[in-house]
Amino acid sequence: MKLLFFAWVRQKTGKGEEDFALPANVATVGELADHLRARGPGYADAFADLSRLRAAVNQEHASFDAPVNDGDEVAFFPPVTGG
Amino acid sequence: MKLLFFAWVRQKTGKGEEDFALPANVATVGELADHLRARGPGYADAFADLSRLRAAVNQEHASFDAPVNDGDEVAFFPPVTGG
Amino acid sequence: MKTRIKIQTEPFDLGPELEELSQGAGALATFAGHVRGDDGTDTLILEHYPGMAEREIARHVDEAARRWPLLGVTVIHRTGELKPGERIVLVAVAAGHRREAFCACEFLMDHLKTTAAFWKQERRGGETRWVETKTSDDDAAARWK
Amino acid sequence: MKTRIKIQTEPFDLGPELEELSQGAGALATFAGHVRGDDGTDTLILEHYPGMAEREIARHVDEAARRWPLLGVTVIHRTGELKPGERIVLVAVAAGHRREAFCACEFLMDHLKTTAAFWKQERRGGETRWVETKTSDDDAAARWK
Repeated sequence: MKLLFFAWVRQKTGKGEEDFALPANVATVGELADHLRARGPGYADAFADLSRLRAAVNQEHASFDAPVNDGDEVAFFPPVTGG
Repeated sequence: MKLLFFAWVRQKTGKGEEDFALPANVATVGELADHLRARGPGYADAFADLSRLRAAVNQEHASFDAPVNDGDEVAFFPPVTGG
Repeated sequence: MKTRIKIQTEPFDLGPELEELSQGAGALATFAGHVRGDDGTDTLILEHYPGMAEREIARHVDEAARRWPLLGVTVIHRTGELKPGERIVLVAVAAGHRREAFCACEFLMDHLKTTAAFWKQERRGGETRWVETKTSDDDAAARWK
Repeated sequence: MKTRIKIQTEPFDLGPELEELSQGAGALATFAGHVRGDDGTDTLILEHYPGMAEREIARHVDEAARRWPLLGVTVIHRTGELKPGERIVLVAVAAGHRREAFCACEFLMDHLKTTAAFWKQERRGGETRWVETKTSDDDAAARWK
């Protein structure tokens, strides 16, 4: 799958985009966030408080309950501030 | 005083503007309209139905009860259709 | 506040008017009205009360500026003979934020339609008739009361 | 309906965009947003999610066209580094009548603020911070529900 990080999530994780093999025990956006949090200090910081994060699956806003599959494009970012 | 007519009021009276000596017995916009109606067929037609007319005194929308004085600029016209 | 009110027979372009007004403003809301040809109208003829039309518009601009914090307003209204597709009116409002710019722009358009001293004639296949007031325009203006 | 959605780093002028969109439309309502400098911001840095940002905007344009009869919509959003006074966003809506043009324009701006995948940083005297979501923007979008 493809992981994307934007705004301060990108800054904290230190990367904007990566190819990622979905672990077998990760079935939802929330489980993916939990998994990423354990990857190291930058990720721990970025994913510390999920209430401050939003996610998209295949470029559609998605809740943390939404399912993820290998092959999906999953993005994490703060609430948007466009316009 | 100065009289001004716009839109179909101008067409029916046959003039857009005239200098006019206010008769002594005319004190309001409505009385002025009544007076003008008696001036001839074009005026009779233009002022036949006051509910279809609007007026302004000195370039401000005015009701038919509004007072008129010599020296005023009084205009008669149909409801506006700008924009 | 920068106020610019023009009644003119000449056509005008949006670019120069809007670029200047938007200088220094966070938000610019604009409305441009054009002659519609879908009802078979081939010419629209606009007449106004010189002096009073400008005063009425200026009064509505003042009222809008009392209701919302505005930075600038431009109103341009054409008169004379206009063909389908030609621009009749522009109302542009510069403000700090979008909500007040939108509100003031709609407020001004609604009042322009119902109280500014303009009258329209439509020419269609050689026949000319005066356009009558629309109840929907009165209703639109009444919602600001 | 003519739909035109562009996300770009280059500045853009209002004139050419609006003149083209207004062709054949009775009503054109537009909103342009500019970087404000009154809070001491010296640079605004915009980032977006390429692909998703365009899709979100397109979805809102479709929803607006379902709600109101529209003739055309143009949305241009800049990204990258912008200075005070520079234009960030343009939403322009062409329709037959003013009410639907205004409604759709406000609807699109409100949703652009709350759901399109853009993020802003403000740089002020050497310090850079991420702009947080405004409750007032969420409230503005919620009124269309």
